Amino acid sequence: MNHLLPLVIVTPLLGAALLVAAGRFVPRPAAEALACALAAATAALALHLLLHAPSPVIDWLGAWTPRNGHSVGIVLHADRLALGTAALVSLLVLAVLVYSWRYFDEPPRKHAGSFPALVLLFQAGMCGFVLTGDLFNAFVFFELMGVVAYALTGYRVEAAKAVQGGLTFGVVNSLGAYAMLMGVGLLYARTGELAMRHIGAALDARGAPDALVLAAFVLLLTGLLVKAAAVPFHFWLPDAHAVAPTPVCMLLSGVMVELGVYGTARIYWTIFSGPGGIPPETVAHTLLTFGVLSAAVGALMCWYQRHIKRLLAFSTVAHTGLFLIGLALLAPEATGGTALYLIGHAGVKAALFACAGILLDRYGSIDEYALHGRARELRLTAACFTAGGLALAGLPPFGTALGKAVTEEAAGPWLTALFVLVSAVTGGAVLRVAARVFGGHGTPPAAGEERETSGEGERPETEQQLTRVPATMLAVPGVLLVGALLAGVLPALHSAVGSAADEAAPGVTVALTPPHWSAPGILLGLLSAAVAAGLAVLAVRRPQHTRSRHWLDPLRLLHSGHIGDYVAWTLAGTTLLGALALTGLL
Amino acid sequence: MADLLIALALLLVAAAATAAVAVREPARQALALSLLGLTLTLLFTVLQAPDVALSQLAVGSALTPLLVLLSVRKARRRSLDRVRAEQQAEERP
Amino acid sequence: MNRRQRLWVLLLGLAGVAALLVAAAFRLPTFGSDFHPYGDRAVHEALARHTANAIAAVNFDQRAFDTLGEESILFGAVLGTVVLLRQARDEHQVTPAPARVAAPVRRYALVLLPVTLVTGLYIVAHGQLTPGGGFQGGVVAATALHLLYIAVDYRALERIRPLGLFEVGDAVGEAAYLITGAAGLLAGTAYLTNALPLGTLDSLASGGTVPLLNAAIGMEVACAVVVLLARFLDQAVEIEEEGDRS
Amino acid sequence: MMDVLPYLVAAWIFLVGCYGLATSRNLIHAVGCLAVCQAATYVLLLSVGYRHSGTAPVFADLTPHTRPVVDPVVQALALTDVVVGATVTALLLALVIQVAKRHHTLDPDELSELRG
Amino acid sequence: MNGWLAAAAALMALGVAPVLWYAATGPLRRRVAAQNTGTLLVCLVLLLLARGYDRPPYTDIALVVALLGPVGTLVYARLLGPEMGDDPQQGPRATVFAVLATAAVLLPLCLAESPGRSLIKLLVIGALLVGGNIVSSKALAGARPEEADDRG
Repeated sequence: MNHLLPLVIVTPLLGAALLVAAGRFVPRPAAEALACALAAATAALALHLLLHAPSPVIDWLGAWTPRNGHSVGIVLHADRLALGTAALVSLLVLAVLVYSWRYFDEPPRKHAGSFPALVLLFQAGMCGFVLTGDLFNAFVFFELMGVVAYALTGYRVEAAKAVQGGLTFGVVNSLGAYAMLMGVGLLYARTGELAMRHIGAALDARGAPDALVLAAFVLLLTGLLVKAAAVPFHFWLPDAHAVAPTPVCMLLSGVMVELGVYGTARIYWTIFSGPGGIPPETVAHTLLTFGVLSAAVGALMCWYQRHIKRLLAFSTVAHTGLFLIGLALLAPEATGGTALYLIGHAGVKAALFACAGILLDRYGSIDEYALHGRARELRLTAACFTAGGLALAGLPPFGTALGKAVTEEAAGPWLTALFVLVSAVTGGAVLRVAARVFGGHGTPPAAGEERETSGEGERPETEQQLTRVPATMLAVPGVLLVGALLAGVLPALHSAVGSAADEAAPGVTVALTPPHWSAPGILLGLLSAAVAAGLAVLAVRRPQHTRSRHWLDPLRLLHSGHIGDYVAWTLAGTTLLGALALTGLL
Repeated sequence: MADLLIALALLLVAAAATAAVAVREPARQALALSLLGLTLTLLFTVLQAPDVALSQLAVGSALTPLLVLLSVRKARRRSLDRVRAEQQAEERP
Repeated sequence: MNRRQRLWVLLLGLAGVAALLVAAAFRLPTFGSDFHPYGDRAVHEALARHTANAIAAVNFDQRAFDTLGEESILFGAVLGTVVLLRQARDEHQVTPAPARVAAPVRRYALVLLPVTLVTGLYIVAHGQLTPGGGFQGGVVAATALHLLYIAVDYRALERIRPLGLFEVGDAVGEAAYLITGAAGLLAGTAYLTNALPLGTLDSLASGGTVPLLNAAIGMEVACAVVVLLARFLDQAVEIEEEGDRS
Repeated sequence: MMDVLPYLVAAWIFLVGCYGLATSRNLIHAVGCLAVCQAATYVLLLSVGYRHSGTAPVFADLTPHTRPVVDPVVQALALTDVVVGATVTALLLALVIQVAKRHHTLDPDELSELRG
Repeated sequence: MNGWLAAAAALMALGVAPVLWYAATGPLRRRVAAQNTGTLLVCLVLLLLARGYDRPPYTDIALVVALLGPVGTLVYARLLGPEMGDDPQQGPRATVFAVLATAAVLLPLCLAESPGRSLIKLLVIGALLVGGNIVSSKALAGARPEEADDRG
């Protein structure tokens, strides 16, 4: 059964090859049906292995099983956390393929299968990155997922912002990937191994960490935090996610960014958590700093957006910050909570993007002000969007709320306040948009400042502007929200997530209580949802006045769209990372 | 002797990389990049990596500069065409 | 940020990264050291599997899964380029005027074309024996075709280059690699297992599945490079925007 | 000096590439600088795998165990890296072409469209 | 100490290094010419290295340089022709130097080689180098704006 594990990666790859080879000869529906079938098959395989194979599933590719503890091959090392993540990725890919079913932009001439083929390659890259236990192989799949994501972001070549966003995304992420590869090189030089576990063991055998281990840690983390869009590595994300085609946004914000957090956890746990790695307190305060920065900056920037997709993108920055904090606590309970939070967030964020996509395709605009009151007729979309906003704010019993509550419990009062505030502000921003766009509440705001990114002048992504919303586009956000809800109410899922987290995190010997609802958790969830609603009401009621200056302007101006700025910030972020990690070693 | 060769190749690569960054006009940069590819080929050969040297040769000294040049040409042609179109538009009325 | 501010942030970042890398450099094993445990094992296994070129053994046998990922990146990038450089709705194609090429250049390029093609195929075929392999040979072979652009002009190249076929070839090469790997699964062992007879060291048929995977890569790379260059050449030579030339 | 020179050269290439990338005035040049950054990774990997008076582990003309050989693994990694670099460059250049088409400029200073 | 390797080192220091300088500075036509000379020198260095390390398979790299190098120059001449129009023409010095250098390196190599496949390979490489260099120098000299501004 273990030998079936690589098929989770190979099936979508083969699907992509088939779609390209046959794309010239088959009609579009056939190509899309094939892609859906293969994504579903991959998800089924991942779930099957998750449920029925003894964990962890380990497969030495090419049958290069270790002799005397050493091997020359590549290992896939799938514990339940990894398989669960792969299943989540595959399910979301399936949702995205269904969402874009037939309605998404007409395919290039004679290339009917290219969009689904790219999505399948993306899926293979993400699954490969999650499942592999080999450091260089992780880099390869990291690059695969990157390369495909740049192409997908720029998919609508007629849109000026889309190609620019794709380019920025590509340059910054490639730089991060090369930094990561330098880190892989350093570790290989030190240990002469590439399998993550063997690297970790070799480091531990050598004794206390030195400058080389520190540098390797910082370089690897640079690559992963660029992907995770932690401030100040985050600048590419709003530029790319605001302009990428909606189905692609669902994947980028829903799972790809979170894989950066996953990778950070995986690399810390397997390589650097021993005595030869980086001391836990150091890792904790390093990740905590980046987490708090991202959460705060993401939430503030999210509140002040009027471009709806850009608003959602900044909320992803904020929530990734929260996930980083959950990881930084280095407590197994918090890890389980974060995992659950991540699952719920994937469903909610993808659903919100799906709703935003409906607005774009129906009205040809994605601007909060321009759409004021125009979408009153879309009642179901409105319901989904509002539910998504509440779930984002942490309203029980959504999975986001449970994950947040469990993480808060381990986090202490100050961080709990931050969790509540950040989820309330991001959820409130979404609710504000819902009240204005779907409800027509408040006065239509006057034209905004020139400095802002407005969402006007965007083109629909469908072949023509839609006159009615197709069932597939509406069903997908509905199903995703139900999924996020189930994540909060299924005790079986909670115990599964809990034991998966116990298994993945190092140093857990006794089974811990799985994530569960508690009275303070429910109260805090209700509180943040209420604050979110209050913020939205205040914002809608408050008379709009265009102020010439705002205290947040300096921060907003940093998001300049200038590649040079972003590269400079990435390097500065690496320096900050190095400085933080160094304080722990001295 | 081997060390001297490696040191020489390393210095050449460092110089070529610096040149590829310092030459800021893209078409001229393509030339510098192709020389960077050639010096890297030399370095990989003296580091006893002929396979990598061959790939670097095929990619770095032929493919990448060609792609850069074609991109430059496309971008130039665009602006050239636009200037021409504007001139014609001005002449017409 | 203005240029000055950017420079300050950049210098701060560069200083930090430089400190990090230099500090690490002095802690690395000294250049040329004898500590290569993985490398030694890899050479040993390559010889045990009768593959003369140990790098090819690592690439196509021991770490064949890396190569699979690498070829998928190439495949994805080419597909992405095809999508990104498609003829947009507001663009049209023009036929390029024939080029005038000096006679010696024409003769030289036409003589070189078959030589380069044969060299490319030679490098692919000897991948498991001597330096080279599917990737290197594939690129050289693909370059050979483009000598026609230099010898004659773009239209001549287009005539001998059925792009659709090359796109299919790209996909078939990728699929061939994936399916060869799956043969291991059918044999009841791990994916990408080298289950074929190994042959004798230093002969063309040695190394089991190594030559097969090598050939699949050669095919994919040659086709991919042709498709890639075609898209760039189309943009540079043929595709224009509406209203650009009135 | 020779003990660390290769590593220092790799660091220099990476830094100089980053500097060029951040200060670039032309996106095509920026993509070229990214290729320079990547060259640093090849140099680092292959330097790590070198062995004094070693030769390539290619046994077409060499009897095994007669001469010390260098590490084949890093060469395989570098090979993968070269391919990745070429494809990323191609894809980014394709995006640059579209940027030039849609924005009519390649100067990052004039491309600050996404703000706030 | 190995004479072949010493020659390779000398050629790198005294040949490739100046070429780098010329390819990065000055008028465009001179840069392309320098790049052309650069491929030739690199090819010669590679031949010397293959001999010096006593590894015949390394010759394949030199073969590929000899094939692709001049092709690169032809591409530059084709695509950069319009820009090189006003640059001063390069004298025949570079071509003469190229032919002489090739001869100076290849003659001893051929003499040291026993007759067989490797000798034929060496001769093919030499022919490709000389032929390629002459043709590409001609193409470079002939690259003029009106000719190169074709659309093909």
